[in-house]
Amino acid sequence: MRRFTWLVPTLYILFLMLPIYWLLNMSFKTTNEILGVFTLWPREFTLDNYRKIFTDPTWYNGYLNSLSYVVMNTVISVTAALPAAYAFSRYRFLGDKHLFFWLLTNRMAPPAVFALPFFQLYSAVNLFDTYIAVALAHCLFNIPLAVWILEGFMSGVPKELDETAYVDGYPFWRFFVKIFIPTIAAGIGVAAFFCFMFSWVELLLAKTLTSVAAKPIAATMTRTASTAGYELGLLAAAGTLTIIPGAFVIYFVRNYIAKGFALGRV
Amino acid sequence: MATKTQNSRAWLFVLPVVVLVAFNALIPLMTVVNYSVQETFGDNVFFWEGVKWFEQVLHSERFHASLLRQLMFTSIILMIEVPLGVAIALSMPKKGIGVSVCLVLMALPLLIPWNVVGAMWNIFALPDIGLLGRMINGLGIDYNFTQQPGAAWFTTILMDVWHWTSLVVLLAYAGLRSIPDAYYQAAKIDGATPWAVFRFIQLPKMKRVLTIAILLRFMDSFMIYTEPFVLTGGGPGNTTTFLSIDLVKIALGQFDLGPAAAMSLIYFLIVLLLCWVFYTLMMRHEAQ
Amino acid sequence: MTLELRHVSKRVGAEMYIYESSLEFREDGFNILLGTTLAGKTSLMQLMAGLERPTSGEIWFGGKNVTGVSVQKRNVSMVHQQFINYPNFSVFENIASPLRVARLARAEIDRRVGEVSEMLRLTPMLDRRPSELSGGQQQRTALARALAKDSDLVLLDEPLANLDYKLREELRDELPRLFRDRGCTVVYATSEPTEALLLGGYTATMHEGRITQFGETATVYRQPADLLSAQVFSDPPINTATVTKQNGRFVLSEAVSWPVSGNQEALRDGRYAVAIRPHHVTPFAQEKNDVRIEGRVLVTELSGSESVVHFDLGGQTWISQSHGIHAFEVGASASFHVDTGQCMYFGDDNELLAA
Amino acid sequence: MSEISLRELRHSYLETPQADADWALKKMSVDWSEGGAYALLGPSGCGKTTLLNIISGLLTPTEGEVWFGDKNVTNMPPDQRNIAQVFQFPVVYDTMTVYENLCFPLRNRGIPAAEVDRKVREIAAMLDLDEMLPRRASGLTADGKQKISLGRGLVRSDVNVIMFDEPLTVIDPHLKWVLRSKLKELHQRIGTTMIYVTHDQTEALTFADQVVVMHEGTVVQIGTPVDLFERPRHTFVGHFIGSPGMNVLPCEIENGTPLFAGQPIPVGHAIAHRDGAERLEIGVRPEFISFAAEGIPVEIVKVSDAGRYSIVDARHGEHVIKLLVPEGDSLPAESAHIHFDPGHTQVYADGWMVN
Repeated sequence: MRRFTWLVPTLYILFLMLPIYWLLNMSFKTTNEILGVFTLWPREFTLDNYRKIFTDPTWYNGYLNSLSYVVMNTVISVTAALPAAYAFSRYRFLGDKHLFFWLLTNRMAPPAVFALPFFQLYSAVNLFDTYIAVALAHCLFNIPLAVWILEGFMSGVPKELDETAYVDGYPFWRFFVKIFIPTIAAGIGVAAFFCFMFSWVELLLAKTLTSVAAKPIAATMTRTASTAGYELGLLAAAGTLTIIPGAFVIYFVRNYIAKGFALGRV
Repeated sequence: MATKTQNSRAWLFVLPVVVLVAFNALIPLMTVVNYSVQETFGDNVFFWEGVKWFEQVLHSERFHASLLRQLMFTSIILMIEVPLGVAIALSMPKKGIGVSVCLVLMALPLLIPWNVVGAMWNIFALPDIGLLGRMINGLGIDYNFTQQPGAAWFTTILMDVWHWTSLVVLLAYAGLRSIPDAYYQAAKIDGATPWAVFRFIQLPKMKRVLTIAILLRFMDSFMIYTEPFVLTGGGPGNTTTFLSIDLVKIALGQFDLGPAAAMSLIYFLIVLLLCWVFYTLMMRHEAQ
Repeated sequence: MTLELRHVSKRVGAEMYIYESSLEFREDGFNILLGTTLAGKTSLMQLMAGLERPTSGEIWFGGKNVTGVSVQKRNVSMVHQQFINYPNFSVFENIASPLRVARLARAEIDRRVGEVSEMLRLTPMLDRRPSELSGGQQQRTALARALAKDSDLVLLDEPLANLDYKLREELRDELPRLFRDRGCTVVYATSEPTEALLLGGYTATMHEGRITQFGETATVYRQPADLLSAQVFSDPPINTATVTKQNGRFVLSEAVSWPVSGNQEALRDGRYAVAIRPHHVTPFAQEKNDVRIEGRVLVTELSGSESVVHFDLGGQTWISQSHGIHAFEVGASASFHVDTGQCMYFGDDNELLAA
Repeated sequence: MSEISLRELRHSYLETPQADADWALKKMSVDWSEGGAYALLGPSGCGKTTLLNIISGLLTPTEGEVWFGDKNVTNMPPDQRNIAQVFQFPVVYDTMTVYENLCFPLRNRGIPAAEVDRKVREIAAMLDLDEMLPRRASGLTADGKQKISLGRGLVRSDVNVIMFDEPLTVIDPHLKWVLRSKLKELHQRIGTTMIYVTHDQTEALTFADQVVVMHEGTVVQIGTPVDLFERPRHTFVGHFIGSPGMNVLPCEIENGTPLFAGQPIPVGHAIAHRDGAERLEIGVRPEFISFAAEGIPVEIVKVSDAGRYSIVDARHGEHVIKLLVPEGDSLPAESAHIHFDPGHTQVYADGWMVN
């Protein structure tokens, strides 16, 4: 029986790959072929869809916009989460437990509920349609996540390391930056990965908070789908391209991902 | 003093996080509360309405229907994804290159923007140009998710399983990896059956991560919006109109701000309450 | 510079970590804190280092009150039981780190690191990361960092506890030599009485957050102030029983009694606790002051050079430790000989009355 | 229960071992007799855990066979070998009560409920676990958990051998005594073959009737604690066992008598001159050296008071010789002469004892 255990993950991965293959397949087809005949692989292989995306500024700007706010959010989330996670893992202070729970509840707020108030809030502070607006908004659910993951990693570092450094004469911030952060580099990688991922896949808030200048790629796609009729090949190519950054990031942190989940408290 | 140090300055460390999250959480929440007790006819003119909207929403059959649909959807996907994820994690390779390959490929669906997931499945499942649609119809089953409620549910659930099972797999796998070899060796020596190993070693050790998995899947599926909206648009009819979709329809489509806000709050409170119950149960368990 | 604790105590929440204690440490030898795992050794060290503030009392160092001075400004070093090194630094950088923080000149840093790494035989691994070293080498690195800093106060918190037994022996031999003539106060925590004895110097016995005695190590060992100190400073555990003094004799049981001698004569008649170390209870006759007792054998442990026999004496477990091989059958009754000249007598408050 | 024999065993973790160093276990044949208490002693990395796992069946040896009585079990999985093993870190089934934990190995083997209950209660009584039986196993302290692991091994009456892999690592120092004695007592009561793996000589020597000393994948000596102590077959055994270890000093052989520092050292029997050997040494334990009116002239460099005895470091030329002086004996002035007990002085050629 042991001999066939590999079958389960293999079948599962096959199931995961099918829709992605279909997307990829379609992205290399012409619109005529997609709508005309049913084919398992492109008969009239074309790169036109991709060419269009890489030459049309409305398309490639969408990517750049998305990447910009995602990176911004990742940096903000991880930077803010680092000292907070340290406090949760090392100190006891008034209200620490409640604060932790409150932070987590923000992951539970349905974005659909808050879309409109968010629009009003960011319009009010004159940040509507800027990268920073989306980056800040995504902090709502990414910061709690980052705190949670980092706290897990930090709790794995013995408290005696901190003590040794203080005894050696390191002021807190110097210790934190020079010794502590490198020690939990893997945790930072994992936290950054998850922030990147959730910011990248989220659309509702990103779409609500932008109109032109900071419009994310995913929003560009929906608009295309509705206005330009069904340019399915183009849509498929754009969709395919959205998978790439994530795949790239996950490759770098693959060895730590399992660990990132196993640690951490609730 | 193995325990943590008492330190009131720790608040300074937490401050940036609190400010950032509070800015995003409290202000919009207050806005919603504000709307929920007022009536508007546009032009920023509001009238105090008290709990009228709450009563209206709580008695509305439409709300009941979408809440019921939501609960059904969430329970179904939990019942599928959790056991399936655990089963896959159990059969995954323990070491070697296979681990990396599995992890990277399995995490892929998690990294795709949610509307792309919806669009992708829409294309994939269409009866005329989609691979899945073609395959099912090829089996002699009449399948068209844009027309048949059953097919629409099936497709939505299949899409969610496709999208999120990997999260459970990753978590369960991480839990499994943290079990020291000595446990398996001891079980071997004690003559435990594979089922006993699962029941008494693997499952208890995975309990923590599985709770997290269930919690995350519960929250995310309860708040699901983008994917089913892009896939089915809530149709056919209202058959796949889940809470969030319904809410956005009311808030943006009909611009009924008051009822929408009241509904939002009720919705938020439901999620919060269920999570709180979950969290306290877990904390109590850990304290034991 | 001398380190002095003045009425220091530490409480966290409702829990008392250190009860009010006063102590003046010595510079002419190791100051050993001896006690079991939860005796409060680490807590006391954290107070001395300045990592924690005492709930009450003051800490004086070199004639100055340093109670509120932060750890960074105190010029102390500390070595923990776990091998603590900065994982992202090389061995060289690990040793040099306190000097870099103190902004010493590069040449001076090179000289000092070179010197201590030579002393601790770390010179060949200066370029490696701590994770590439064996446990013994990691702990040597931690010790080297403490030495290189040349601080006024060195705190060693069970530094050898996690090492293999032979390595422990080797380092224990080296340690007092390394810190000799450095003019610093060294405080060393351990849970092993033998280690305390071999390191010499001065010993403070600790029990559940209290310092029970402080003095020269050999003195504390041979003249415990009270029963607790004697128990803390005995491995294997010290044998205890209740005796009654009457008619010029100590009576343990109907069959066992021995005459009072020396300063014991001043004791009033009555009940006393008697304690005697296992190696003064032997399976063979003692040269002097021999008294025979009968016990039921529970376990015999033969270690090649000596025999350790656990036996039951009137409901209490006693231990006999002796040179040579003496095998006993489990459950059998056997006789042991007590050198009553080595007995210690304690009063109602468990304070030592006579020896 | 049956005798266990390892025949021509050899093991490597590599696919194609070539050099000598590729073998984690070098070729060995060892017999373990029924009902014996064995210790497997050696420093970390000497191959003792590998050997243990081969006996338990968690590992299949590259070469050679494992026999339990008259059955070749080399390729048999652990559950069919009827063995029990206690691991370094306690393994308990968290969700079960203490009682259920102890039942587990019996229930898995389909033993009738009444029999299970009787057996479990009997073992629980032996381990002082009776009161904890209804409690959840996850809430216990480390030593409580380790007792459960122990109990799971002991409940089965059919086991061929119980193996302990450094079982006291996580136990608090002052509790080690208790648990170690308990183990010894249990062995004396139930008489199952036990193999105890450790790097701590005290644990090994006090527990075992026969100690197997390993060094770099080889068994260097199997013997009683007395053998290891009085006649170490290899200088490694002499060094590793005993605290402090054996003094090993270079020597020459002349007319059948070893010479150290120009003085003949009587060893009780004649030694043939060895031309082939690269290294000739004499070994004598600190316990067997005494001060004498004449003998090897030495200078006393250090005296450490260990309570029951003092360790004296005496220097002759560039060699430091350690000797033990019992408590109360007087020490000579700075320069003195020492004498080696001829019955306990051995000659070693290239590390191995010369008969």
